[in-house]
Amino acid sequence: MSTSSTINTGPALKLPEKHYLNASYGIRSWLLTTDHKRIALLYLASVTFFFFIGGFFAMMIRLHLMSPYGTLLSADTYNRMFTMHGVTMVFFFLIPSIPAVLGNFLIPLMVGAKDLAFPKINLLSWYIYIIGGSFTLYSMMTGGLDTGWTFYTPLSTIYSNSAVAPAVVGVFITGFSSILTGLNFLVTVHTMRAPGMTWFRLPLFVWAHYATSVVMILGTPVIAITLGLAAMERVFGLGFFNPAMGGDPILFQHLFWFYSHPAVYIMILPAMGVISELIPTFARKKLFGYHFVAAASLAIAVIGFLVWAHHMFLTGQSTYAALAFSFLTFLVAIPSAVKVFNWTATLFGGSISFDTPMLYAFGFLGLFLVGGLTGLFLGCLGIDMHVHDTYFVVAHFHYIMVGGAVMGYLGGLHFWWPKITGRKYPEWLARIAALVLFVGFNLTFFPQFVLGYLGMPRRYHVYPPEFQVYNVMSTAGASILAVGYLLPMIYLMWAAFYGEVAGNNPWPATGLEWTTPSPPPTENFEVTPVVTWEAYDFHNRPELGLDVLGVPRHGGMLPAHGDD
Amino acid sequence: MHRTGALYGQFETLEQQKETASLGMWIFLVTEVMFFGGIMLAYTINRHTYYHAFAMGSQTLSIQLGTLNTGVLLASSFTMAMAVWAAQVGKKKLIPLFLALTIVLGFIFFGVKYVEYAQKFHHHLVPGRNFDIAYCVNNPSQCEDINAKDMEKEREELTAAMEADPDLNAHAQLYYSAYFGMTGLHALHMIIGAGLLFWLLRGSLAGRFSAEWNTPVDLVGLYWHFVDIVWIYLFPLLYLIDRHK
Amino acid sequence: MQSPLPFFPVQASSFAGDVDLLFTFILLTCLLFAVLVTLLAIYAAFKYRRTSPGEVGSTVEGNLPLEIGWTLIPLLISMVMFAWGAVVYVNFRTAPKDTLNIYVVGKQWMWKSQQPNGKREINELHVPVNRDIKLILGSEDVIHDFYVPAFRAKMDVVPGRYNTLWFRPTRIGKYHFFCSQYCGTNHAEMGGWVTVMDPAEYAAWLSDEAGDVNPASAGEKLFTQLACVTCHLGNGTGRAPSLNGVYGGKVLLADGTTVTADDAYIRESILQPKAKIVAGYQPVMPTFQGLVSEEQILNLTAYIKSLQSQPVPAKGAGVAPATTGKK
Amino acid sequence: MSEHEHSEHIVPPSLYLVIILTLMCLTALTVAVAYIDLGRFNIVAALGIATIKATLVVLFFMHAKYSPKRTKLVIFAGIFWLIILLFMTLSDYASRVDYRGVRYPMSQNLTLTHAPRS
Repeated sequence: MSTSSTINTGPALKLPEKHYLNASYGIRSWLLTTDHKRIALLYLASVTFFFFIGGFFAMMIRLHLMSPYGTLLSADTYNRMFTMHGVTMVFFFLIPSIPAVLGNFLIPLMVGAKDLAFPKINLLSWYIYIIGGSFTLYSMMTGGLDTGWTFYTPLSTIYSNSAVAPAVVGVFITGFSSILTGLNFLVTVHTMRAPGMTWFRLPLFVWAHYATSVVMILGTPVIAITLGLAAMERVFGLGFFNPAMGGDPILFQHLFWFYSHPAVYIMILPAMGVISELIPTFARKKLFGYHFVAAASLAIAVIGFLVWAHHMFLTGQSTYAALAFSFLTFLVAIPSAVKVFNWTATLFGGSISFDTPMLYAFGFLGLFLVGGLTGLFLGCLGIDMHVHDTYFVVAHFHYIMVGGAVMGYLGGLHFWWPKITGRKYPEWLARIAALVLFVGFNLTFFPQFVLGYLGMPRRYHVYPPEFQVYNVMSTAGASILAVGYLLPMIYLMWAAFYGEVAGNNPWPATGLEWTTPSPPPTENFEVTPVVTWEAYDFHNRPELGLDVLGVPRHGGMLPAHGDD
Repeated sequence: MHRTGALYGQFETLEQQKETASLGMWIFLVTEVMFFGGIMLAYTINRHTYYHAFAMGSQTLSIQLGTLNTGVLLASSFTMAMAVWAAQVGKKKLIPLFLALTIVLGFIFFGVKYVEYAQKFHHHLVPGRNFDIAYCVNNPSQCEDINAKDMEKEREELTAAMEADPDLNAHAQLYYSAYFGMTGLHALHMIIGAGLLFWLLRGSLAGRFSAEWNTPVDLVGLYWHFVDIVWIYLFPLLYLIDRHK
Repeated sequence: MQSPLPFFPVQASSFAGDVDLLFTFILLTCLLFAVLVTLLAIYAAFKYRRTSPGEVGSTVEGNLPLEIGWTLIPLLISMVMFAWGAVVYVNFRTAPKDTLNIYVVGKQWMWKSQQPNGKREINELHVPVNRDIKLILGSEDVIHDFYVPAFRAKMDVVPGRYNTLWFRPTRIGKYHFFCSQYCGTNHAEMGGWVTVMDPAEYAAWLSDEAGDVNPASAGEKLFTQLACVTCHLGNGTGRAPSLNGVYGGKVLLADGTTVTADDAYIRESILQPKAKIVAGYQPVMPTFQGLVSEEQILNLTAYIKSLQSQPVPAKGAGVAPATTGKK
Repeated sequence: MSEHEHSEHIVPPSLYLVIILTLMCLTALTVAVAYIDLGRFNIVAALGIATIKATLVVLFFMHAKYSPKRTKLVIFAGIFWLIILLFMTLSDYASRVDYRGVRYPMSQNLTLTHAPRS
């Protein structure tokens, strides 16, 4: 038994001779690839591109809001900025980020398959994404879009004179990319698992993606038809959402949120999946309550579909419907809480290290806690009547989507970067970046809770001067945050080419993906793996080279019922 | 991934491959259900709100053509099922025959649909500036394809509907929005289906499908039946509102 | 009194106290959970930090009672939050009986309000203190939202329908109101001030500036212009029912049901006259959809309302005891 | 690994023939029923017959009757979610008893409780 943390990584580590990155060369080999790992990298490049476009818009918004009098941008420009920020970040970054990059790369590896069930469809989904993205970019360059990312009618269908149609068509098209990704994941998890990989041996990352895929499959078609109808209404004069023809704008909101609320779970569930991998790995302990965490993912996916009209409490919706939707909203909070408790409990009795991915996991825990708990305020009818459509909402969903989903995404990227590229990133720089992100994020968004409760509505390009203090704080935080995002991009890129060679299993971790070389060969495994262990079991895996015979740690909280 | 015979590289066995493909198709069909679900919801709410306009709109459709098309499409579903059967039992000569029959029936459907659409254009029943639910009643000379008896009936119904809903013209446009939206979307699916059938036909003439390997026939069959099911619902929803009057 | 870093806005309506109290309750409960989880995580992170590179954690896998506990306890607490929130919200959505009604119309990008006596304002709203106020909200174009942070109350203003927002101001002063549903270019500038006044001052303010047109008299003019008067004769002998005393009463319809003649009913009757036919009359009235603006409908409504005190003719049709009629 | 619970089931053509004839009869029936005034049950009858027809197509033409449980779960999920979409949205429309504009006659006969009276 070795006592070094680089147990599997002797001094003379080398990359494998043949792996998916050098299996073939040239643009064609990338653009026509059906290898899920390469497609994941295509997605990585494209979502990063959209992330920085969206980030640019965010920066403009924050700079503009330093002053209450709106001196930097005109009203129209500002409206375009926040709309395009929302559209890019939601549809072109957050929704594809973890599933299409990490999920695509890892799900076949984690279940022990050679590829996803439908590799060509996987490639097709990337092309669809790119085509949808092109439409949206085209709309941005030809007049932009000023309807808000929610496309509320009749503003979007009749009154807006910006380039709504191409943007809507772009989002419509991209929806199919999301559907195909979800379809591929579902089928893969069902039919492509390696021998011995039973449902309850699956890593929770896979469970989370399974739940996410369910949401993608069942929700996305609805937004597609809704945006399709809205586009037809704008172009051909159909009337479903047009009050002048007897249509109902509230119907649009119902249909829109039927997808767009569950879409939040498309963003956060995969991040939860990442965290469920990071915490056991860096605490070297099975995840506390595996079955409950897996069930919580499914519960979130199902109950998440029953709460959409809590975005519409103040539209004149029926009071009875509002009561029902508020009730269900509180129900959906419970599985998230269960997950947080289980992650925290996992720490007890663990052997915790503070490698960068674990710092992101801690960051996620803190930020998701704030984001989740503030969701209770918004789901509560008596408070929503005050804070709805104010900065309170803005702060809340940024805590979930940025504090939660993006922290999870970055944590996952760091964690699997050695697997993806075969090389390590500079550890200390990465830890500093994680810290900068955490501080910058809180400074940016926490003041917005206060702003919201004070009554500053969202989507304002000018505001009463009494709100300025908090806005300046927020802008200051945003500049720190920007540094926090640039840093990882730079050093991860650097590490991909020049980083120290990582070895097959540098952390070490227990998943199947770590049993194959880094980077993996095109067919993932040299022989079909046979799984004989539970997820996150460090004790029965002698090949990890851990000190299982040393003094065992105590459970810490309560006696265990599942000792093995 | 490389392909060995009919087996794609990512799979271990043909059985696994077949199950995977079939599951994928079913999941895809579920997304289609939700896709049509959105427009069904818009239809339901508007039908409930503007019942008179929707009933009036329904009267202007030809129930004969609608029923004919329903029969044609059901028959095509039958021939499709037979094509799948022929593939399953390996009757290689029967596969292209049944596929061709399915295509022919599909095209009869298109033909009838074309007649109906053309009539609606002609009768100013396409949503937009020129929409006029009373066009034929006011300009009988322009609508000679409607016989005098039907025209008289339509005039009575229109008068009654106008009484009930003075904003009938706007609301009837909502009916026609639903009509063209739903049947258009359905027709789009049919066109895609027909394309797939041609592709299958080529494959079957080349003798590519056998009792051992017929997944494409099976999957396109599922898709075609789904399109049929959509029509099974569209028919009563669009053609049969308030016919008893 | 305003601190440089304020946290709560001024409380100026009867809702404000309720909402703030509920907010404080949820805030404290959440803080308790957040602090607990954070402290536990920090404690565990230090207590169980890795001490040797090959070290592994314990073999604990879970604990059923614990799982049940931390599912049920949050569930119970959240149900308290739900119920409390529901009480506040139902109160907010249920206007009391005797309210002072003010019409507010939103359009890109201004607010027009009209007091009961017809006094109009733009981007201003004057209300008396300690009186139940109900705003009847309509939109001429897109969806807006009328929001007064100091009252802790907002409501969307949706084209094609009326929403209402009621509140009871409790504190004299001037407060911001905003449009809080994004409505296009100048969304941020679509706001103004609510002035809460002493009732006496309010009364004085109301009777001030006689230049404003009374909506009832504007409505009366329209009533003649649009030829409503040719059928809706005051003595009940016309082709359409007399409108004297109709407002606020019950109307018997041809299908045997009754309906209350309120603003929504009148609006519907103008735009879709055949939707509800008064018993004893023929559906002969044409629709005025597209012929009258939202504002004109409000004026007509005000005029019909002013007929409330007029004598009801014997031949009124409709319900026997009630004052009835249908235009 | 995948559950090898079914080997391909082949439906005999005679059964297909029975099904298609039933479908044709049901089509005739639904047209006939449309000409009878059943009041509010017209729509129930129309959708009921359509559902029977759709079920026959799914079970036999699409072989769902002989498919693995997994397929049935997928079908069930699709129907269930469609019901969520329709039912929960309609619940809002059906229960809007607040101050209304001209829409939603489904609650037309409900008296507004707070008619303004100054």
